[in-house]
Amino acid sequence: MASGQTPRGAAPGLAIRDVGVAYGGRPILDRLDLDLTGAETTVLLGMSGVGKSTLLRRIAGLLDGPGAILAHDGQPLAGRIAFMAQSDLLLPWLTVAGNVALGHRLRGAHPDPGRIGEMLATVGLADAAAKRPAQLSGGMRQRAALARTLMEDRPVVLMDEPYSAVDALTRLRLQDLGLRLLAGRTVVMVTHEPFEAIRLADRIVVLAGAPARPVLDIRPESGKPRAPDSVEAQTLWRRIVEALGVEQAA
Amino acid sequence: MASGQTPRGAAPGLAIRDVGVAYGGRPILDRLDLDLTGAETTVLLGMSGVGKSTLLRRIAGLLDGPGAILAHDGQPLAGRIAFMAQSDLLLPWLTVAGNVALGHRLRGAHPDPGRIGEMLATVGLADAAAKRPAQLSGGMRQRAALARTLMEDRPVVLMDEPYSAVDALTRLRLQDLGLRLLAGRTVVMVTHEPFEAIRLADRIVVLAGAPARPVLDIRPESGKPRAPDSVEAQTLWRRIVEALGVEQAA
Amino acid sequence: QKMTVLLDWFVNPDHGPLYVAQALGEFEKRGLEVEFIAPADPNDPPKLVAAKQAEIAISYQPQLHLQVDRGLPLRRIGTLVATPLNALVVLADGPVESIADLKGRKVGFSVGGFEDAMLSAMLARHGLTMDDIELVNVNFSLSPSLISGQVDAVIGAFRNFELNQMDIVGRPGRAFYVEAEGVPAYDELILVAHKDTVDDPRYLAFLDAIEAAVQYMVNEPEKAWALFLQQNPDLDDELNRRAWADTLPRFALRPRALDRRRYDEFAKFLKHQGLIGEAEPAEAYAVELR
Amino acid sequence: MKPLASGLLTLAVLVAAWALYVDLSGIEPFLLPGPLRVMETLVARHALILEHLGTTALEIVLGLLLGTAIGCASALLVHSMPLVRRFGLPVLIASQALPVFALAPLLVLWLGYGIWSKVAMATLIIFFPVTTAFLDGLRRTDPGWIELARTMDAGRLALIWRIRIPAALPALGSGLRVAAGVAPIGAVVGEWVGSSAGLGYLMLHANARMQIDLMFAALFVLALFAVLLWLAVDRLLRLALPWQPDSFASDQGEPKR
Amino acid sequence: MKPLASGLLTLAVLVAAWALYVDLSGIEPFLLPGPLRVMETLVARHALILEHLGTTALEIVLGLLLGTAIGCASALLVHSMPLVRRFGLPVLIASQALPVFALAPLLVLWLGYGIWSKVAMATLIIFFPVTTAFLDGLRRTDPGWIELARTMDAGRLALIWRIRIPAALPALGSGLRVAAGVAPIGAVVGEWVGSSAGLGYLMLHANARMQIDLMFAALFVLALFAVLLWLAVDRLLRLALPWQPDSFASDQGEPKR
Ligand SMILES: Nc1ncnc2c1ncn2[C@@H]1O[C@H](COP(=O)(O)OP(=O)(O)OP(=O)(O)O)[C@@H](O)[C@H]1O
Ligand SMILES: Nc1ncnc2c1ncn2[C@@H]1O[C@H](COP(=O)(O)OP(=O)(O)OP(=O)(O)O)[C@@H](O)[C@H]1O
Ligand SMILES: [Mg+2]
Ligand SMILES: [Mg+2]
Repeated sequence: MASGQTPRGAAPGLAIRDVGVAYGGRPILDRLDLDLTGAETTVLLGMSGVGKSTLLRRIAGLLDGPGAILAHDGQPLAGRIAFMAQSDLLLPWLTVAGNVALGHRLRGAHPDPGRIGEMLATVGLADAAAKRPAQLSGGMRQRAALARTLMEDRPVVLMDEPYSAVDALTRLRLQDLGLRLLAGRTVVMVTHEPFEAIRLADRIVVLAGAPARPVLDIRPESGKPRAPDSVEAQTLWRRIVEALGVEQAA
Repeated sequence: MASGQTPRGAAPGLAIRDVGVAYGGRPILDRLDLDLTGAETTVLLGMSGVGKSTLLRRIAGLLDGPGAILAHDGQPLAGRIAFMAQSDLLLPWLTVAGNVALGHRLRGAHPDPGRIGEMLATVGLADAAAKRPAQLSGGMRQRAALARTLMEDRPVVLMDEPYSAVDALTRLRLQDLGLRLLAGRTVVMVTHEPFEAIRLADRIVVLAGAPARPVLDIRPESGKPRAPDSVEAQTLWRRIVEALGVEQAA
Repeated sequence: QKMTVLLDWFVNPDHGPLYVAQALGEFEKRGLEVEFIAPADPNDPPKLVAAKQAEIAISYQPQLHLQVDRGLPLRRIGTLVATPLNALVVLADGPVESIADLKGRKVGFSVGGFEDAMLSAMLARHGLTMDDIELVNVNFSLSPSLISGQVDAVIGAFRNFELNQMDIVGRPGRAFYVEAEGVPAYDELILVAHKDTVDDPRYLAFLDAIEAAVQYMVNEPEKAWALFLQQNPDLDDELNRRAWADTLPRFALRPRALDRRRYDEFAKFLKHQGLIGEAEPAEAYAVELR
Repeated sequence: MKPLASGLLTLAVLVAAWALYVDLSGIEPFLLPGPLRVMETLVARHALILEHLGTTALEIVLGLLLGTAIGCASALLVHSMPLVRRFGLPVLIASQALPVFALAPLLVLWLGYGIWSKVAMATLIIFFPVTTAFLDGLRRTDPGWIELARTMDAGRLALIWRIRIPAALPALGSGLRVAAGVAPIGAVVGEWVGSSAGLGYLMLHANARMQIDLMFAALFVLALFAVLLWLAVDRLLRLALPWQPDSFASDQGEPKR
Repeated sequence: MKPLASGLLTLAVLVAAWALYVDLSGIEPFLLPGPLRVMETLVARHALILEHLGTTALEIVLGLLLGTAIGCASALLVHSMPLVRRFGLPVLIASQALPVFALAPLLVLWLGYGIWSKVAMATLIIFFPVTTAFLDGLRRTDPGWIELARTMDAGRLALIWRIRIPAALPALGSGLRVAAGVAPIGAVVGEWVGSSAGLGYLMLHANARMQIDLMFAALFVLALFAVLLWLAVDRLLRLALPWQPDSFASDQGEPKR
């Protein structure tokens, strides 16, 4: 999949219908409705603790609660989602290569070692393939988790702050990598960096309030990737930061 | 310490002398010399995996190796350093408040509950004081770790990517909090965000190569905090990103 | 023909005739191939014979009464030691000179199942009841508990062993023999088999071999001891030598012979003590092989 | 109500399986009596059995408490003092190899025939899983937490008390579950040291008298007690360690949420 | 060389402590003989003792292997099948309450007089800590990993095999350390079942015949074997779980680096 723009199976849109999640009686999400267009990258932003990760985990099918997550094509979503959690969740007993191969192994498949090597090389971990997670730096761990997610090659990809622990240059490089490898897939990505959203998003959604609601939902007009110094980018930036600050009443 | 600009004891400068760290024979740091002025904020940047965290841990006395870390005032450093690691290291059995009080408890002191509450409020976790770490979002965990570090009230403060997991607005707010609470202390902070460095640093050091060496070491002229849209900031940004890309030979 | 014989306990001079017969080739002569197995728990062998896991078990006459009473299909087919070995033992230099002196004292026992019955019979002769003494189960340390003063007397000690043991460590004991203190005489060690198999001709051959061995032992005590040691080299010590000498006169010279009255009387005794429900006639417990 | 009903059902099924085995195998009742006979004896002799259970239960509880205390203390000592580790650890391990018959005369000499010699034997059996598991937990503390504590100038004691011990509590819990499982047999073995009461004594006595039904009735009660004790300890441990993930909490193999 | 010397030193100190106690307390030699007498007996009877050690060592190894296998299997079954958990867990716990004298005739009936009835008894004692510790480990898997595996469409088996089991290995290791500690006594207890050889048999025999020197000589050998076995298992486990933090690895209480 080094060049792999076409995921196996077309990327479905997602219908988030009337979804709720509560922890100990406190609703984090409540009757949330959102339609995500297929093959688009939606970037989620919001204040820390607003419920972004909760929404992503709900979409991934990891949380119970009222409402439903449906694919627009009517097929079940199971087996079509790759999920990169906010913490790296690397397995300490596996090497980096073993961690990247995990999905295949879990499905009883034999991953192509060449492809693992390629994937590690693209995230800059070619030298670290045989290392254990404990021997990695924070950014290296995140990149290993990213490689594992991309290795999954799924039409729907959910990523929770995938580039937060790497330096600015590596971040740009990984963003480009994502643009290339995730093109044609339905991507939902959480980020805290407005310029990252501006650079990568087909659609930007800012959540605010408790329970969380979209307070900003825009599709930038120009094509991506977008440079941070255009007028459009500056305007988007201001609107995002403004929306982040909204304290919405339930 | 709500207003607390003056740490107990003057903030010493640090002399990093001939320091080396190697993992399994691979040198990450080698014969590194660096002098950090007292009461200044030095911001470290560098490619992921270059050795920033390693340097910070070496300064904190957590790694062995050749060379020495000395305080300019000739006094031992032990007991004068607060360290915020890259991973939050919250103790899962303690509540957020318990985690923030940890340093005092470990020293057999009784932390002032009022001060804990204040500190939690400043990082926006007033409501989460009684929660366990497992019930927090990623950004909330990071803020709890930050509160714990600030609670330590030490003249030397080492922070490894302290604001990486929070949204842009919260980040600004926390940076301002840091400026206020850490003024007059010797701060060494790792970040991946050049604008954060520009905004907060008295001195910016970019590490590169293997073993890592400073490839950029500058003191911005204007006073902090610096806005990201000044000409100086833009120049600094370009120099930092350029330095990040340097592949320095040993 | 193979046969498995379960001993009652670890190999010791009580088992002399078995090993001497083996050494003399008396089993072989009669076409038997006999294997001895020593258990860790003397309660197991009769059960295993009753479950047909072995042909013959060495057991004790009092136990046999209890076992038959509980419905175990067992019969005594031969006798190994024809007198009681059990005794009540106190320290020779201790304060207990007669059983009457036990009043208010501690008596140790190692659970065998009928110590209290014997004890209460012995006490009764001296006007005491079980309430006048304190019974303590000392399990693994019969003579140590007596020597170290933890108890004032022990019941269940074997006169051919424990007395010698105590003598050897310099704390000689005094024995009150159960059959002299009101307990009917009984056969200490007997051979039991499943009641449905008592006609097995191998048993007769087996007992013939034992008889031959006992005769040899009586005639040639020194040689017999050497043969026994040859098979059990680790028993070559002072204690076993003494025990051998003390046990020799007690082996049944006619192992097949059955004293019916002994069984009748002992059954009555146990019934009287409340340990068995019915005192059956001797035929219910023992057979005489012909 | 719900767990009680479910517990009774479980019991019923297991007893039925036992009855079935006895029936189908035709095993001799003096080797393994059927549940009906055992239950009859249990009912007929319940006063006797309960009285002996009281003694044994006391020994179990004392042994468990002492074993836990000694286990925790020895794990802490072995962990924190290299000298103790060197000389103490072999002693702890060797202590497990001591059979009751070798120890019995010594225990009686030191502690007499009262309850304490039995409790000592039970404790000896119970403390070892506690020590080993707790020691393992203490060894495995996340090095990051240790480092954090060191930057906070934690003293040796504070480090152990506030970091290593809480971090090792789940492992200790694991050891306590083993200890709760072996505590009943520990008490029974303790009663071999020499006793005149307790279920172990009762069983030994019944066995010698060929009262196999009574022995199994006592054994049934002991086993039931063992299961209840274990479940109680398990429940307590879950309550005591709320931050600990537990896939049984949902009563399903895999968490649904 | 270094660990050997240090081991011998430890042994010397412990034996010296034993000699000192015997000397100072003036304890009767038929209760606890001094090391000198025991060593004399050990030398004089070494052929006998070594022969019986051979039997016991075989039982220990077989019991440990079987106990580990059965312990792992039962933990997996109990963990993954709610039905087994309901009916099997109580059986496992109850099994620990069975005293050897109740079981011995049954084991002989089922397995004969050979080594297997003894191994079965030893296994019964050894498997429980393995089961409990492993089960605990399986219960405690980080829920994040489980979730990750679920998004990767892991089958039930793959989830257990590739996530839960490796994550539970440190806990299993803890159980194996307990098992290694109790394996020797397990084998000795096993020798109560239809016994005719082994150190347990030898000791019981010697004890019954007041050959206390011989009993303690055999006991000394057994204890030494137990310590060596434990240390070997501990070393193996450290090697097998390299990703596991271990504060003993540096042979210091607290890591210096
Ligand atoms: N325990 C360890 N064992 C072996 N190698 C290690 C260990 N810790 C770190 N390293 C290696 O040391 C190098 C520097 O790591 P360090 O954590 O200092 O990087 P960093 O600059 O902080 O990176 P990041 O920005 O990703 O956090 C990395 O290449 C890493 O693989
Ligand atoms: N297991 C849990 N139990 C209780 N509360 C929880 C739990 N997980 C999350 N929460 C709460 O739910 C809210 C939303 O959490 P979530 O992780 O979705 O935030 P987020 O938007 O991803 O924040 P961040 O940007 O900091 O990662 C938070 O207030 C948090 O305290
Ligand atoms: Mg989040
Ligand atoms: Mg780092």
